[in-house]
Amino acid sequence: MSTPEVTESSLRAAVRELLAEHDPVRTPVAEFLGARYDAGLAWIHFPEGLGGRAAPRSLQQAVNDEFAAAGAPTLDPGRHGIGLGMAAPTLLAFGDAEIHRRFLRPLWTGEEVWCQLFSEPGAGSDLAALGTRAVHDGDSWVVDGQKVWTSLAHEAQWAILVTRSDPSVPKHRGMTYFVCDMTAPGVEVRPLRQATGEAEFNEVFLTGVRIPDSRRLGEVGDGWRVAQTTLMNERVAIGGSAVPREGGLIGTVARTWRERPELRTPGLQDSLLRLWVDAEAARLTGERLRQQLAAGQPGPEGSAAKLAFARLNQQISGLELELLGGEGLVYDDWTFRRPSHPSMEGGTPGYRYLRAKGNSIEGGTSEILRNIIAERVLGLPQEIRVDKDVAWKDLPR
Amino acid sequence: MSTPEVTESSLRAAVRELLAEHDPVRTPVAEFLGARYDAGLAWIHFPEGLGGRAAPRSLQQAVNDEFAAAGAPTLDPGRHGIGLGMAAPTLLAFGDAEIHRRFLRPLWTGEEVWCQLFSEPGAGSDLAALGTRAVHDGDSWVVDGQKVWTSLAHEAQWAILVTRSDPSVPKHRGMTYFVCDMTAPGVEVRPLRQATGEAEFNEVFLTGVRIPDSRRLGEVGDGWRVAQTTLMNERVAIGGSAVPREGGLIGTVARTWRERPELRTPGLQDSLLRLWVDAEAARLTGERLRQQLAAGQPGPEGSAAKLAFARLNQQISGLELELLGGEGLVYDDWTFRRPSHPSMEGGTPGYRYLRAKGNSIEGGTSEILRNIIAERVLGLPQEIRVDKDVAWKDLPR
Amino acid sequence: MSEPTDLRTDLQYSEVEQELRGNVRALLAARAPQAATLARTESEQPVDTALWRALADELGVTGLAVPEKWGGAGAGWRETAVVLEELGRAAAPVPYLGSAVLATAALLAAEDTELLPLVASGEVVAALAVPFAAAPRSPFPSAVQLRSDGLLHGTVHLVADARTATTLLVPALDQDGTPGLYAVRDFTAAPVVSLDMTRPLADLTLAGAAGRRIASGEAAVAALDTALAIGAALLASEQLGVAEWALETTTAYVKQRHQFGRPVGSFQAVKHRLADLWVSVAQLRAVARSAAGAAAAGSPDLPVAAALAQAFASQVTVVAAEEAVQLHGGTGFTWEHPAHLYLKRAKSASIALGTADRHRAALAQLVDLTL
Amino acid sequence: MSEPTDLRTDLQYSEVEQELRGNVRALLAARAPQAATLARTESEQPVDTALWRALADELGVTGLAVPEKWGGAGAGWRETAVVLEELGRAAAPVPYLGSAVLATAALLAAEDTELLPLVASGEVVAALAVPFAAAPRSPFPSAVQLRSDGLLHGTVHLVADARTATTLLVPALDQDGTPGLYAVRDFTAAPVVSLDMTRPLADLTLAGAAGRRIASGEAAVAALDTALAIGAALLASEQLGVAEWALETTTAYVKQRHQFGRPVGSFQAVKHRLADLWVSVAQLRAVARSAAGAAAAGSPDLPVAAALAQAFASQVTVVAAEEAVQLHGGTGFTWEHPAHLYLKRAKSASIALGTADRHRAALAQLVDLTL
Repeated sequence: MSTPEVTESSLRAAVRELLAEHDPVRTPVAEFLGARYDAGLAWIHFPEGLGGRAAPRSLQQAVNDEFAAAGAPTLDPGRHGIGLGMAAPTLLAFGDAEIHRRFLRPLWTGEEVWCQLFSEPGAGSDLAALGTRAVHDGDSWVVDGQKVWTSLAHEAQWAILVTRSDPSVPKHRGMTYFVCDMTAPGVEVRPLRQATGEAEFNEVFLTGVRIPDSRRLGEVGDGWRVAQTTLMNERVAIGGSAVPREGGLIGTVARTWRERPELRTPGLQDSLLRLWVDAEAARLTGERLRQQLAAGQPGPEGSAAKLAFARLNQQISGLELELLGGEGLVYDDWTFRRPSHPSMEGGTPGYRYLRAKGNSIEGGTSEILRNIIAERVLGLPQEIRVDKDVAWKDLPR
Repeated sequence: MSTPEVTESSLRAAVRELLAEHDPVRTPVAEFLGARYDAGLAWIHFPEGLGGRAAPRSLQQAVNDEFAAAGAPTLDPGRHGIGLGMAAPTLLAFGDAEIHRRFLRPLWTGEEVWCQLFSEPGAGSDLAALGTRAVHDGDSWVVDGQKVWTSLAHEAQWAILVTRSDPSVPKHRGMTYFVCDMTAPGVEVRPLRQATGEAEFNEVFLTGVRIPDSRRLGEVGDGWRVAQTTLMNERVAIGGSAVPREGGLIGTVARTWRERPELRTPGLQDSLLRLWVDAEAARLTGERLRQQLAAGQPGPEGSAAKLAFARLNQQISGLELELLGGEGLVYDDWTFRRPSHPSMEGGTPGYRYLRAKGNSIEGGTSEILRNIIAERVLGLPQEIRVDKDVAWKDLPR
Repeated sequence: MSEPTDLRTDLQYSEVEQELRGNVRALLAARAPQAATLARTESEQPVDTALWRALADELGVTGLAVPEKWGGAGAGWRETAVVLEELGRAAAPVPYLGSAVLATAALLAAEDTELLPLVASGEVVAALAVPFAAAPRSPFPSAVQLRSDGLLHGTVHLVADARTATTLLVPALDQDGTPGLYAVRDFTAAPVVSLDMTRPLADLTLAGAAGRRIASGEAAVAALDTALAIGAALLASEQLGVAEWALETTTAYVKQRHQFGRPVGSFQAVKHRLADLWVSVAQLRAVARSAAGAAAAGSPDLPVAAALAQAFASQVTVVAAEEAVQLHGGTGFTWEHPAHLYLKRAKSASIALGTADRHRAALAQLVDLTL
Repeated sequence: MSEPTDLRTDLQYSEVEQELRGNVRALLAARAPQAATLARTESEQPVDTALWRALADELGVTGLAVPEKWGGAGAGWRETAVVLEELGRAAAPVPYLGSAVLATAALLAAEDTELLPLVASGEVVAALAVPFAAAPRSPFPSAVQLRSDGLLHGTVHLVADARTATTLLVPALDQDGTPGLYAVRDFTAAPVVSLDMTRPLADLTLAGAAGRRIASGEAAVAALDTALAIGAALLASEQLGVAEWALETTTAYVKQRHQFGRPVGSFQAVKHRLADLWVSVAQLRAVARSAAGAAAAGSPDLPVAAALAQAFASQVTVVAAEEAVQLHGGTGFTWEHPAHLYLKRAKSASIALGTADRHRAALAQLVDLTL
């Protein structure tokens, strides 16, 4: 798969060469990242000319470490995670040369922001039920429908979009996948307010949006397979970075415990210790997963990590309010707002409690993750499917 | 439904009259109970001549209270519960006059013990999958098969038995229900040893057992409906008696806590208090159910009570071993034995821990009880059935 | 170990109670639909005073626990608990718990015949000036003092239902440290941004306020403690209503919501979770009825019943509301869907009048399971 | 707060470890099938001494943790942990934990070159004479005393793996109260009916026994504590094996067992429970690897890693064994099915070397979450 001459040391040398030519601190970010792309040191497993050098993926960490040690800039994952983690691998796998040329570089440099138009009000866990219609018209498509839970839709220039192109065949077979211009006429983005009072997400209404056929990814009707590539990359992305002990929410509550002796009771201590143990177990499991991935053995533990993370966040933030007692009865601000960087640790305890409720819904509900583990890892029988052989238009809703 | 002249006071008067004629303490038990039967004061809602007087069931408690106050004898529910609780209502509902005459009185007086031949190795939760064959032969039936988890089989004279009489129709339609003579040739009872080391239950092998057609209950092929009557009465029977606070296993552990201060830790205290709360909640719920039943409003809470009871017993007995620490590492005796009166409270902590594991399996698994609550109480859709329209003989096993 | 006074406490609902429930439910459905309640939380008037007047004038339920001779309906705490169930089920933004339960219980204990008729009629909304997190059997508060000027000075934080109250019942210490309970009309209530948007809290300031003493010494201590115990006992009924809403709404939703061509409620994992929740809610019903019964009977078992009720209700109701959010999927996490109102109510109520942890610790003392 | 020494502790299995696992698993499958183990529990020889000899002589795994210079295999505690995983998975009735872990760790700490080669070779089965429930960081035991006759006197209850031991390592106090650790060959071991039938306990009596002192004073205290900490850390690997058996056997069973015309494992509630269990077992694997790594490295983080391992493993493994019984239905409750052997092993192991509660209390001290 890889050219034999690519080794960790040759890569490190290439990085140092680039760093010598482009001061990582003084060069403007987009320019520096552009140079990194052009040197094939962006995604090293990508082809030459597209930010990579067809090198083994397992060597990426060494490249990243080398750049990090030099203080080189990286993109904010909150703003560019969808582009880097989900759009880029899909564009590479299913786009033609023109797509590659047009989109990968500005995505990598951060000049263009991406969002993901997948979920719909009627298609959440069951993404394949989606109903946003795409109708072929000349050498373009006309798209009508509604998407929901779209992060970054109000900041993005581009979207990856899955549509229903043929309602008369079973649902997995009639989908088509596009790159959608978020500035095109007919794209309307509305904030979606959530239980915390703020709106991290959006609803996106698509009304007669025209997309050239040249922006299609994969074959007509093959959108489900393309979307699976996107989602597989999402799951791999989770749980990838080393976390120190007490690195997550448990650290926040542990600090409160240490600083506020007046709040302590024997019963709450037992609850805190149980969660400390669970959090440390989850941390070590994430670390084991990280080591596995680094050793090139991606396992199914990604779903498990997300499941555990959601449950822990919910339990810990719930305990935090109980520990705080009366102080847990207050909130900071219900006013509608659009945070650009929602952060659990940065919020108030009440915010954390509410926001954590979304952790077991967003990016795959805990129920769906349990199905995945049961079926793909344990090999238990699939749910009885009543929707496999029914035309999408005839499905009960 | 009831003759207007039956009132609580007329019933109490009738009891007192009987007591005046039959000394409740000195009369032999079977004789006293026979007199109670003959006076129509056994099951007061049964017809006259069959131990009752067609009175409202809600007045039974007053009759029982009156007898209890006089110190009148009752049968041991461990030995006669199946007869009184399950066989009797089924015999009444589906037996003819000859069946009624032959069986109800000696069942009530305790002269004859009954057992229940329902579960099979391949038909546990899915009772309707049972395969014990009954073949019509002249004016009798020939039965072959194996039953399992049969309490009292080694002490019983009679059994209620469900068989497969027609394997060529879907499973719920080809069953037939009998009264089976446990002393008949071809009935072999073997003890079934369980995790505790003892054998409370039996396997029963039926080999060419002949049963007269006159001992059939209900129509040929209608055994499922008859069995439902039996099982409904089983569920009503559970949770029927008032329990004082700390009446169950929680009382045992609470006493250990009080008597053994050296075992106490803050963490174990929290666990104990949580279980104390849950146990008291379950107790009050049982009491509310008891009041509802007394007021003639049987609800679906019986399944809930059994679910809660099983979970509590398991959690409490588990905590007990942890509380005891090193002492929890020992057992009393693994020797094979056949207890006639297994009792959770009477055993050792290790016995309780192991025996409680059976609570969520015997008499309907907790999984089946959750299905019942979900479907019959909450009205959620039934599981997708793949076995409804398939002949029993063609079902996958 | 303490024993319940009467093993046969009636845990059912009487016909009168069921009729009362029907009336309250109908009124709330007509006057306090959830969309209006949600909109109200961001208005100038988060508390629905018109609804309060309707509960008082049309249904006469603000004085259920007050004897007729003192201007009430002469019913009792069991009937009051039924009203709370319905208010919880509607997440209704009215000061019922504060005025008709906490303040009324204090006034009844103090036998204050001056205020009782006004509070019973709903004409006066009263609030007990203690932090909403205060548990029964706590030390008598020292946040407010009666100074040498004969006036009350102090601040009480995070008081429930005080925003629309015109009269406070203030526990305060005089200069000798003697506890007293004072009726006060001169105070300021500063709104607090509250987690429970349908029961906004307030910080109260008494800057030299005249107070009428309605109880003193041991009587004041007892009145406050009884009020908190009855409040804790009856809050469980409000929590029951919240849990019932969560269970019923979620059950209805999963029957109708389809994914994978099937109702979500046909998936067994969902069914079993809702079955478990139904079991818990059925248990909470028995526990709440028992607690209301103990309050109604003035039972010596009230401290146990109240602690049990809060230890149990706080767990079950939070789980119910959390399951509602989860099983509604993304929908349940939106601002537009009412689930979050109930989640916030459930979590706040789990802290109100003492956390579950606090009540378990109380039980340890009461039933002799100490360390 | 203490920090793990090395954030990058290797939590994987090496190729050598996987090969070792394969060899042990094959031996156990051939020599210790579950039916034989079950039958053995009611025989005169509940411990399988032939299997022990095979582990020692054929695989050479009884001295994995002992350096080659002292007669061992010169591997370490990580490799020992892999053997424990397999022994747990087989519920094998051999004194490996007692001799190759607890006693060996004490001998290594005391650098007793006399006994180490004999124990490493498996020729001598040694046992650490402390109650099996003893946790690390406990006070030094006073059950045995060195009297003026220069001999050891005392009784130690419920000692694991002592039934077939020929040498004990006995913590004892001398007449000044100075702690010592003694090697003792003259003792009686009275069998105890044990909950875990595959690891029978014994009560030990030393009625004036000669002992060779292998450590004294602080060194004895440290040797005992290190042995218990390493024992607790490594027991988690045995527990992992038990949990893996439970998960895998149950998963296989529900695929094959049909009810309602479907595999039981096609019901979503069953699927989700097994998925949750799989998550827990995967976490336990990371925790157990971390603890074995800390033991192997002699890390200052060992006390935390060991307490974490026991606090976590004791919960997960018991749940795994309990789920195995439940999801096997009636079958799993029978004597003939091996599930009960694992249930008993899991519950006993959850108490062994300190309960989860005890280890959480230790963590509170170690990571500064005290009351």
